[in-house]
Amino acid sequence: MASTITIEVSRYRPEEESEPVFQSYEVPLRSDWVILDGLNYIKNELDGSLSFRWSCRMGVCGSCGMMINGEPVLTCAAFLESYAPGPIRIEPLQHFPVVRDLVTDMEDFMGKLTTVKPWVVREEEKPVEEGEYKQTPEQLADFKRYSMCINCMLCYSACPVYGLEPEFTGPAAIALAQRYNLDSRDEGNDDRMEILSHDEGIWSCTLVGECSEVCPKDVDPAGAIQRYKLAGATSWWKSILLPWQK
Amino acid sequence: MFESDPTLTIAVVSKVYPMRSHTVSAEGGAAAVIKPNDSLEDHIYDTISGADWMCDQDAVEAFVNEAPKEMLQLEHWGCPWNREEDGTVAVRPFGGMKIQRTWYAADKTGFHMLHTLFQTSLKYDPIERFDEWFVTRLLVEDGRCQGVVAVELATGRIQPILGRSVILSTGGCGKIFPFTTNANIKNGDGMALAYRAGVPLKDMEFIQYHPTGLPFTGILITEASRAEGGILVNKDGYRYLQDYDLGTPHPKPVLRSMELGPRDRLSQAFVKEQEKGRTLEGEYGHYVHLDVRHLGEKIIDSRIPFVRELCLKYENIDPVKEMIPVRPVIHYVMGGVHTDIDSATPLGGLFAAGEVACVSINGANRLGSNSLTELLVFGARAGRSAAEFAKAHQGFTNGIESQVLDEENRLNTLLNSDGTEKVADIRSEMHETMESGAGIYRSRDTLEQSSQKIRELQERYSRVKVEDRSMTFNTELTSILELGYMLDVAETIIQSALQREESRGSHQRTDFPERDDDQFLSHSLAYREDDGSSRVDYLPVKITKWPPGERVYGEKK
Amino acid sequence: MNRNAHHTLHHPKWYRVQKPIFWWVKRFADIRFIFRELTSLAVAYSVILLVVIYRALLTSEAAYTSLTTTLREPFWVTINVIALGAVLYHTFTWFNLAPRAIVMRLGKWRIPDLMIAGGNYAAWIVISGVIYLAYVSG
Amino acid sequence: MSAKKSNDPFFWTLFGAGGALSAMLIPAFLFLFGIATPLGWVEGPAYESVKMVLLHPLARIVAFFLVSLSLFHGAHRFRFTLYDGLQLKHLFQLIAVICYGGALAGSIVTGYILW
Repeated sequence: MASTITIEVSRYRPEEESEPVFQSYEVPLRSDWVILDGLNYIKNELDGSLSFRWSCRMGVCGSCGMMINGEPVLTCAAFLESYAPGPIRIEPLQHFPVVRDLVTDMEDFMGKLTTVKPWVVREEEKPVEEGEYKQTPEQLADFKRYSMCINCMLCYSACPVYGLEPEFTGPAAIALAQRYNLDSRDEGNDDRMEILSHDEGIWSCTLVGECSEVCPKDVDPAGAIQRYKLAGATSWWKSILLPWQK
Repeated sequence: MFESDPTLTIAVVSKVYPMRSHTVSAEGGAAAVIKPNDSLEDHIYDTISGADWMCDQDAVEAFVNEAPKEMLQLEHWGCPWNREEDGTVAVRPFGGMKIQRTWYAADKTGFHMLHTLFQTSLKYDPIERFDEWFVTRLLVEDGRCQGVVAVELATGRIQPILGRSVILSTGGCGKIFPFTTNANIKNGDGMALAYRAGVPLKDMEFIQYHPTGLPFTGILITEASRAEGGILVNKDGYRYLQDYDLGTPHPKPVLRSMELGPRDRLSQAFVKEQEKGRTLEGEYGHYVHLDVRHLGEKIIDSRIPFVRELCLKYENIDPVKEMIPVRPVIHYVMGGVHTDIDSATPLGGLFAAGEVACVSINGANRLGSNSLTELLVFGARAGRSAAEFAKAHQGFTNGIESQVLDEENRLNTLLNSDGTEKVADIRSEMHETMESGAGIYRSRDTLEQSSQKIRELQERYSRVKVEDRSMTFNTELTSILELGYMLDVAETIIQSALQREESRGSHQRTDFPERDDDQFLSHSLAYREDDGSSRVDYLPVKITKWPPGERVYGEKK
Repeated sequence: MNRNAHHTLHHPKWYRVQKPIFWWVKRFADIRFIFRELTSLAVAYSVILLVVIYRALLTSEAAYTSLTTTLREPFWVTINVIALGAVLYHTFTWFNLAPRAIVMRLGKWRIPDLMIAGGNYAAWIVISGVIYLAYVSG
Repeated sequence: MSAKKSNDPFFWTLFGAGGALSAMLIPAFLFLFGIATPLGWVEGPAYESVKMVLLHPLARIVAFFLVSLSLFHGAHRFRFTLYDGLQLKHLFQLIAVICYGGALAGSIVTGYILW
C-alpha cells in the first residue's frame, strides 16, 4: 500500500465530552476505497470505539450519510481518491442532534414522515380479489421520481431552512407526500394539503434548491415542494373564490 | 392484520430503522402467477425442480397459491410496479422460470416493496416501533417464547420487550462469509437466537452463490450483463466456461449455454479454474473478468445502465473501458429456523418468516424472484398464526424477570471485560475458514478443518477485546454480539454440510459428487447441544405430487 | 431536552449546534442563494424608478427633462448597472426554476423542462425586442 | 396538526406573479431608461412620444400591475431573506407587516400617481 490519507473524524462521546473534538487517523489511500471503507478500516484496525451507521454499501439503504468537508454525502459513494491529498474532515450530518460520534438522531424525521400520510388513502378500498388498480406507464412516471427517496437525510442536512427552523416538515417528507398525491391510486390529496399547507409545511421553503443538489437518488425534493406550492395556492384561491365548491 | 383485528398491539423491534433492512437491496423482482398464459402448476413445478426436490411440496403449493393475492395487496398499498400499456402489472422473465411471471419495480424491486410496506405500516397506530433496539436473547419460559431482551442502542438501556407471540424476520447470515452481496447487518441474529433457545436450524448446508459479484464489495453484477453479451474470461483472456461442459463460445449470447448457464454451475467452474491456477489474484483473493467492453458505451448505457452506475459509483471501475473483476459471492441462505407451513417453529409462540426461516420452499437452490414473494406469503401467514397464538395464551409466566437479570449481567460483564482478541481478527479468520472449508465445494477434510477452526475461534471469542465501554450507541458491542451469532450459525452450516454425504443443488461435496435420494431426501435439523456443539437430525422431505426427477437445463430439455 | 442537561446513565446528552447568524458566508452556493434572494431589492428599486418616471412624465416636460438629466449622472448609471445585473440574475434563475413547479402536457406527452425554460426565454427575448423597438422608434 | 392555516398561498401567488412579470419586463425597461439612454447608446424619444406610449390606458394598467406585483414579490422574498439570512424569525409578525405593508402603500401611491 503505497500511500495513505488523513481522515479527521468528529468524535463525540457524551460520557466524556461536552462537545465534539476531532481525531485524526491515517488510512490507506486505495483507488477502490470509498470513505466508508476508510471508516471501517479505522474501526477494525485502529480504533474499535468509533461509532457510525452503515449497512448495504451500495447506496440504497440510506444509513451512511455524513458531512464530508462540510457537504452532506453518502460515504459509500464517495471515493477517498477524490479528496486526495486530504485531509478529509468527517462530521455527523448537520442540523440533527448528535447522539455519538457520527451517529445523529433522526426521530424528528420519523415523526414528520407519519404526519404526511405516506400511504395510499382511499375513500373506498377495492377488494384484493378484484385485481390490481389499473395504472398506465405514464401515470407511473408521474410519481416515480419522488418514490425513489431512500430517507438518507442528506436533504435535511443541506436545507438551511430546516437548520434554522426545526419545525419545517422538510424536503424528503414533502416529496413523499407528493409521491402519493401524484399516484393515480391515491385519493388523499385533500388530507395531505390540509396538513402541509401551514406555515411549517410547504410555505417555509424558500427554494434554496440545495436539497435537490445533494440528493443521491435524483428525487428533486425542491421541485416537489414547488409543485406542491402551486397546487396549494390554486386550492387556496379556489376556496376563496368558489367557497360553495366542496 | 389490524384490519382483521384491531385489538392486537404489535411491537416491531429492529436493530436498524425499518427502511434500512436489507430487502431494500433486492433488484430483480418478485414472482407470482397473474398472467392468463401462466398457471399455478407451472410456478410450483419450476420452484420444486429448481430446488432439486429438497423443498416441501405442500409448502410450495401454499406459497404459489397465495402469492398473487399478497402481491396484489402490496399493489393496493401503493407499490410502484412496472406496468403494461393497458395499466395492468408487467412481468419479466427470470432464471429458472419457464414463463414470465416476475413482477418488478424497475431494478429496485426490493427497495420499493420495503418502503411501501414500511410507509403503509405507519398508518396503523397499534404498531409500536422499537427502532435501533438490538435483540440479545429470546425469553423462553414454560415451553413458550414470551418476548425478547433488547438493548436500546442510543441509550444503552437493556430491557425486556414482552410479547405473547414473537415473529423472527431478521434475514439471513451472508456476513459469515467473506464475499457476499449481503449488507453489513445480515449476521444470522434471528437464527442464532432461535438456535440458542433450542429451536433447530434446517437445511443450513444450502447456501447460494451468485457467480458474478465484485470481489471487494460483493456488489452484485446482474445476470443481465451476461444476457446482453458480457463474457467471462480467465487471466489469459480465455472463455473458460467451454471447458466445463457449458457449451461452445459464440460471439452472440446463446440461452442456457456458456455465460448463461445456471448460477451454481458457473460458480463451480470458477473454483475449478482457480484450482488450475488460471484465475487472477488480487488484494481480495482470486477473480476472473467479466468483459462487456465490446458491447460499447451505447448498449451498456441503454441496456445495463445500473451495472455501469454500480461499478463507477461504488468501486471506481468503468465497464466501458475496463474489464469488471468478478467472483462468486454468497447471495442467499436457503436454510434457516425450522418452521412449518404456518410459519410456526417447534417452540410455542415463536414464529419466523423470510430468509431467517426455512419453511421450506427453496430446498437446495432458491429460484430468483421467489424470495421477495416468500416474505409476503409467509410473513402474512406468520402474522395470522402469531395472532391466534397470542389470543390463546393470555398473560406471562413468572420467572422471566430472572432471565432478564441474567441477560443484563451477561451484557454488563461483556462490556467491562478485559479481553485481548480483536473482533476484526476473529471475524476475518471465520471468513477465511468458511470460504475455504464450506464454500462452493466441500469435502469431509475441509469441513472438519473448518469445524475445528470455528471451535478455536469460539474459544478465542470468549476472550474478545472491548475498547468501547460507552453505553451510548456502542457499535463495538453490537459487532461483538453479532460475531457471536455468526460463529454459532457457522457451526450449524459446517455440521449440516458434514453430515450430508451427497451433492445436491448448492451443496457440492467433492467426496460425494452424486445426489442420493435414498439416504438424503430429507431436511437436516441442527440442534444446539449444551456444550455448544451441533447435533444434526433428519426430517423427510414432503413429496405430494411431484416425484423427484432430474434437474435439467439447457439443450437436453 | 435541555441544552445544558448533563449526561446521565441511559439519558445521553445530545450535542446540538446552533446555526451561526452568517451561516451563508461559508459556502459559495449559499452566498449565491442569498444573492438571488436579495435581487428582490433590485426589482423593487426598478419599479420605484418606473413610478418616478411616471410622476415626472405626468408633472411636466421640465420635470421629465430634469429627471433624464439626473439619470445621466455617473452615480445613477452605476446604480442602474448594478440593479440591471441583479435583475438579470433574477430573470435567469426565475426562468430556470420555473419548470420545477410547472408540469405541462400535450396529450400524453409531458413537455420537457428544457422546453419550458426555453419557452420562457423566447418570450422574454420577443417582449424585450418589442419594448426596444417601441422605444427607439419613439 | 395544530398549526393554523397559512396566509402564505395569497402572498406566494403575488410573489410568483410579480417574479414572472418583473423577470420579463424589467431588464429591457431598466436597460433603456437607466443605462442606454443616459449613456447615449440610444437616442431617447422625445417627451411627447414617451408620454403618448406610457400614458396609453393599456400601458398604465400594465405598469400598475408590474409595479404592484413586483413590490409584493420583493416584499415576500425580502421577508424570507430576513428570516433565513439574519435569523429574525422571532420578529415574524413585525417583519411581515413592514414588508407587505410597504408593498401595499407603494401600490396605492402608484395608483394615485397613475390616475
